[in-house]
Amino acid sequence: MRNWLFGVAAASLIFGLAQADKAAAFERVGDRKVVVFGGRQQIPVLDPHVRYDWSTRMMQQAVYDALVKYEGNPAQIKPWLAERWEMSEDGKTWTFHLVDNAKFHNGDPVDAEAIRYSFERGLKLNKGVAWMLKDFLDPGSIEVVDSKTVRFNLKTPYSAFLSFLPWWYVVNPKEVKANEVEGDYGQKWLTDHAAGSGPFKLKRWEPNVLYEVEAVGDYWKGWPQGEKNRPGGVIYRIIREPAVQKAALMRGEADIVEGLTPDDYVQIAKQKGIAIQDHPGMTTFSIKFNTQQGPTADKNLRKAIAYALDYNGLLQIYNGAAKLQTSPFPDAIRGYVNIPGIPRQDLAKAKEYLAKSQYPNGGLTLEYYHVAGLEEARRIGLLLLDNLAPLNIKVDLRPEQWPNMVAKGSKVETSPAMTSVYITPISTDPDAVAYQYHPNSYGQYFAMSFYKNDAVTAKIDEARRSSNWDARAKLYAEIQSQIVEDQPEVIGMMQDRRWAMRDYLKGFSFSPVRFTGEVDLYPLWIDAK
Amino acid sequence: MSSIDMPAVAPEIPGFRERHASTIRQWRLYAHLFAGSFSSMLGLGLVVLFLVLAIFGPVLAPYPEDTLGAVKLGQRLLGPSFAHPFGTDEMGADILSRVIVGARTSLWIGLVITGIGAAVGVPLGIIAGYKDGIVRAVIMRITDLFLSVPGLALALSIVAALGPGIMNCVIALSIVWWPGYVRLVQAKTLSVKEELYVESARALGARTPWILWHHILPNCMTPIVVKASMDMGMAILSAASLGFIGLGAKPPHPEWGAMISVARTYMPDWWWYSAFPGLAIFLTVLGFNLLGDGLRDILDPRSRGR
Amino acid sequence: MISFTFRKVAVLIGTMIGLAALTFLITNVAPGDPARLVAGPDATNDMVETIRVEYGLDRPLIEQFAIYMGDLFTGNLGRSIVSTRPVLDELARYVPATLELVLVAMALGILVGVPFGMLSAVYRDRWLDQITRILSISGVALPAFWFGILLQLFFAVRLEWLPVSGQLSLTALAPEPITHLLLVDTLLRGDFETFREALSHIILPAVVLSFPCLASILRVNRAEMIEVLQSDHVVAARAHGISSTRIVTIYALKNALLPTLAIIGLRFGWMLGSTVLVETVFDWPGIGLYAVSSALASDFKPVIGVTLVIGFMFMVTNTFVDLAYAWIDPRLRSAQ
Amino acid sequence: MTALLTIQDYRLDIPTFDGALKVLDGIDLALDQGETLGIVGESGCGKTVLARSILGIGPAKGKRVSGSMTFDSVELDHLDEAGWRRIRGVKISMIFQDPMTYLNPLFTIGRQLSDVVVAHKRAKGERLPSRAEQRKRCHALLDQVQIRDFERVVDSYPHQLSGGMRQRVLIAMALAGEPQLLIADEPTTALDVTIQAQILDLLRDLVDRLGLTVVMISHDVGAIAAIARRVAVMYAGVVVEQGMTNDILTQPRHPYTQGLLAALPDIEGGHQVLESIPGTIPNLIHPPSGCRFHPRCPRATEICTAQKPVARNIGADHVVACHHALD
Repeated sequence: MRNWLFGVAAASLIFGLAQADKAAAFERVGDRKVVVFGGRQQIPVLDPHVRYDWSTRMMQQAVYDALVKYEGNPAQIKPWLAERWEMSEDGKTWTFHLVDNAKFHNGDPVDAEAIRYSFERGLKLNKGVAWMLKDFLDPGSIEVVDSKTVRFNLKTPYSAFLSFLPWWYVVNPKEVKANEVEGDYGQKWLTDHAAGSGPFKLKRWEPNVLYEVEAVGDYWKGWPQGEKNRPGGVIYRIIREPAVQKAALMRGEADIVEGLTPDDYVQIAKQKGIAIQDHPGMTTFSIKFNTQQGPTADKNLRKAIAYALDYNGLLQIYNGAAKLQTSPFPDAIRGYVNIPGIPRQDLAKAKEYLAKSQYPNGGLTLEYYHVAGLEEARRIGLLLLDNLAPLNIKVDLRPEQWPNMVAKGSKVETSPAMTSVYITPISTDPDAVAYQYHPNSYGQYFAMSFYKNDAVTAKIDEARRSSNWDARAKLYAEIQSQIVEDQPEVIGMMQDRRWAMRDYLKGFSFSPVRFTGEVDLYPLWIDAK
Repeated sequence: MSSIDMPAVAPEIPGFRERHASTIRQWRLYAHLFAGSFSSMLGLGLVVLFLVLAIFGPVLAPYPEDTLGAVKLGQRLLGPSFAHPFGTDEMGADILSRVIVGARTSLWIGLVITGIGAAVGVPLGIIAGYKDGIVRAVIMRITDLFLSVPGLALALSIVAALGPGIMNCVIALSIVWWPGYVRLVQAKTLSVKEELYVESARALGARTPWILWHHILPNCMTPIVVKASMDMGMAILSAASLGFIGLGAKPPHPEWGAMISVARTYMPDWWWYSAFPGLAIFLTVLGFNLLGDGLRDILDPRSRGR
Repeated sequence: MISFTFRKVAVLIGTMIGLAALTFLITNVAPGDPARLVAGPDATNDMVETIRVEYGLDRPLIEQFAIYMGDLFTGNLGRSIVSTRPVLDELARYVPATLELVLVAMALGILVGVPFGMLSAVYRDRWLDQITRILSISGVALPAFWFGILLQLFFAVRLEWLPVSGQLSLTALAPEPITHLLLVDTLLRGDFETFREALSHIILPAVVLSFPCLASILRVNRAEMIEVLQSDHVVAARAHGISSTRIVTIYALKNALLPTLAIIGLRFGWMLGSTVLVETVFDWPGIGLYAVSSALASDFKPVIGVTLVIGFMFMVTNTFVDLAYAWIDPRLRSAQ
Repeated sequence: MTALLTIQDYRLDIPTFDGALKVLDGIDLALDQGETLGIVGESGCGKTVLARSILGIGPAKGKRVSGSMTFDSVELDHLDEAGWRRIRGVKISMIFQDPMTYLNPLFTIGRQLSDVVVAHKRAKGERLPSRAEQRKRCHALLDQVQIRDFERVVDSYPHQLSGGMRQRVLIAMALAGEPQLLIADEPTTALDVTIQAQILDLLRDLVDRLGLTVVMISHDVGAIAAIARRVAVMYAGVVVEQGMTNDILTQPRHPYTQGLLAALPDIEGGHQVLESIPGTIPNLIHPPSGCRFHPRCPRATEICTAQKPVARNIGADHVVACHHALD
């Protein structure tokens, strides 16, 4: 009887074991290799006029084209659907001439009407990218001159106009209209379908799992890596755990991953067959003070905190893969100037400023909000907590969900004393950064300081209307030094953009204007048998 | 007070041992049965160890400042060594110290959740068991509503709405914890209510609160004690689970679940970071479960083997 | 029987309504603003307002509640603000994956838990029993998320026996759905390669999910076996010369299965709750993962939807357990 | 001629937390082929433990301290699982007290009965019967215990039958293996009075017809008298008196037997039986010294507390263990 019973037990154990799964080197479709990107963030909505974030825009860039495209480091605007363009004398009229051979995936030509419709759609939906242009461009003010020429008539001159156009993707109006439901401009359909002209077209769309795009063999602009080398497609696979991302990369189940911890990059770089992409980025980290309410309305207190922070600690938290800011503007922004005397850790100075403040002996507790789950922000909070102890200032670390944090920061009454934010300027034009300090931005997450300096406001307004670069550059230099003086935030550092990838992945092209994590999938290819 | 007549002391009161002979025998029997079970003793040992850590934690921790958020970036992510038996974390803090001090947080979590659960659930259960009609119907309907969906799923939505943080975790888990006690106590009350001595007490005109306090509650104590012991562990585990999802304790407060939530990104190269807090959760929950299991074995005569 | 069914359905509907109301209120106590999240980091206030209006979030809470409850009766669970899709469609996509995972885990729990519970009872207080006892209590005490990562690192990363996560490897295509359960569909379509794929992917998450359930089943089955083995009819069967093996595996087991069934029903619901952890660790595209990612984005319509689905599945399971009870126990059958 | 069943100086302890229960204290019994022996005594006197020990299904924690049981020259105490399988049901069989709890509630009567039939065939090393044969055999067995509506009973579950029917089924099961020795443990106690008589009639009829060797256990002297030719009286784990039923009923020699018989009219209520004897059954962890009955015995003297009385022959086949046996 015992033997029999043990038999049952053994059988039930063996039941659980299946055959070993062999690790695949890389995925293939037919004889073409497929690039696998392992990312942590999902892509819920693909519609280019509704939503964007790094993962979404990476896919949008893959399946859609825009009039122009950012490429290279430093980022430059390259002609794309538009082969050339002109700006009128007064800076209010822009005319774009389209290439002849561009066509949508279904074969329709990309014509001026498609451009007009796409911009009108983006503005009318008033979602996603709309904010970039809606103050300057009315939906009805885009003219189709002829089938290959389109003209934009701005309300006021806007020097940064061109710098936003790479993010305005062009959809095929015929397809979108065919799939319109109750006048929704095809929003429902475009959520998980595409009507683009880009180098890839959608193949599989499994929300929360993976998104696969297939290379367009006869892409109108050709393939930079050559027809022979171009991949069969790209799979964007969602892998939420960094440990699993690493494992997938090591096993070759993913060819490139993003979002590992700083320590992971150091560790994984030592592995054979792994290459690290490490580039100075444009994303700034700062700790925004509420400059209008609470203790941090006191400029001397803000200065004291800024001088107490261990800036080298910031770099250490990133294992050195970061660069301290020397201005509120990131280095890659046009018109950036180095501001001398920007605060660095100096306890004597910190105490000096504290003594001048309304809290000469400290004895207060300040909240520090960060996005729940953002590791580095949490660690910087710990660092701050440690650094402010000598000033007898306590720090209350508050992890919070992003939407809730933004909601808090949208009103001056509820905006926390200190909030850590990462900001990636959407373009390389200085206005994209400077406008954060304009009262019109109040309510936005990057304006949680509720910074108010009328002189600065006036200069920002003046600079964005001027089309004379030299005049603008001078204004921006003044703006930068005034912001450092007013200390509406702890001006922190710019973290490097990093990806870990297999060394057989070629064609990686970095451009600082893209978001952290975002990669231009178009030139990638796999160089292996 | 002084006006109360003290009963005259009888000249020959039998000794304590004689008077309480049956009680003493009962307890000796419990002790004997308990000590005879390896797993129960293991549970007791683990729980005692946990309590010692919770009470004396800050004294025992080798680097107490590390539990308050000291930053020592020079010694980040060191492996286990003599100076740091459990290694150090990403801020250079000693993991052993944080695990030790984390015991107090966990004890607090377990006590509060179990305590609130019992404090709300037991009275409701007794009332639902003792009263008929609409009162019972209402209480049990609401209880069933809460029990119709797994607690963790419900707690998740509550914390998600309230926002992350240990306090919110505790609130959420307390909200989903009490119905279990209502069910347990209501069933027990229903059966005790029918017992002869309760019937006779009622016939003799005892008031309801008196009956509830003197007859019903003591009879419900055994299952409550067993459940509470198990729940201590499960509450700690649930809070750690929420911590893992990213809804747990806020830094620099050492809490095991939150530590793992951070540490999981450091797997597998810095295994010690997640291994030791994980082990601490595991052993604590194991301890309370073994203890509860052992208690049930000896307190519930039905399952007693001898 | 008809009144019995009717009562069940009435309770089900009542509970669903209660659950919907409960979760709706719970998730709306805090001032989370999902509209801001989906509007994007740079959106201006009026753009956020556009989205609020589109999703009715600008209306008073009581009105939102009335609308939601009204829609519920037409089977409309609202729209996810993150994905813009109807929650019902999304659930239809994610439920089968969860169901499959839970069913496999449950099968594992029963197939291991019942025999070991039996063995433990037969060899009571011997070493096998002591080890089983500690192991089974460990099963309940193990933090599922931690255990899952450990297994992942060991079996997938170190030994490379099993895939790390997901439901299928990247280029494997799921067959045309019949039942929407991957393992069943691949078999029905005769696609054994994909079946093997799917099986190797489901093992680790199923093991992690089944562990606490296995432990409970084992413990209950052991306790019941011990009681049944001491019962009169087992004594009688032994006296009549029926072999111990037959007594244990047929006579006593059937009796012990009744309480075990109850715990299986209970644990089924519990497992559905644990999917929020296990699916997160293993990137399993089911409702648990859906609930977590929605909750973290303050997107509450999906969270309510998942709660309703879990509650629904839980109640259906309990109905099945009731039926199984009657099937096993003739006394209940004739009582109806 | 050697006896079919011999029990010699059998002592059994059951260890508990408070100490060992000395349940059986030196039992000596012998039973010849074809004999019918009744064992009578109060509940808790150890008669059921004794009967079950014969079949190796005594208390799980019970420990034999000394003595032996031999059946048909087989040492019962040294049997393993396989050895028991050749005894249980086919050589020694048992009828139980409460037919409700002794039948498995989840299986049909037919299933349980044919399982027993199959088990016996296997134990005897014979060819296993086919389904039809099993059914035929079940039919015959139920017929033997005077169950006429075979078709209904065979597909019924225990709860669907009356107490008397269930007991008949249990008897049929016990007889299925054509055992040499039948142990009947309180076969009528749990039944209605009218049914009791029917079952006793059936049993007596079967004993006569099949020439069974029987050990019948009961606290009901009347039931014993109806079946058993010889009787043994047990008190607190000791056989105090044994002999021919007639002799003992008419001429009890042990004070305890006398008390037992004095209570005879009170046949229905098990517990009131011994009200005529003052005191209660002793604590078996610390049993009274000497004669275990002495604290309740009207004739007790000093010797009774000091010395355990030895069983002695006081007539033809009449043994008593008492220092002051009645005349």
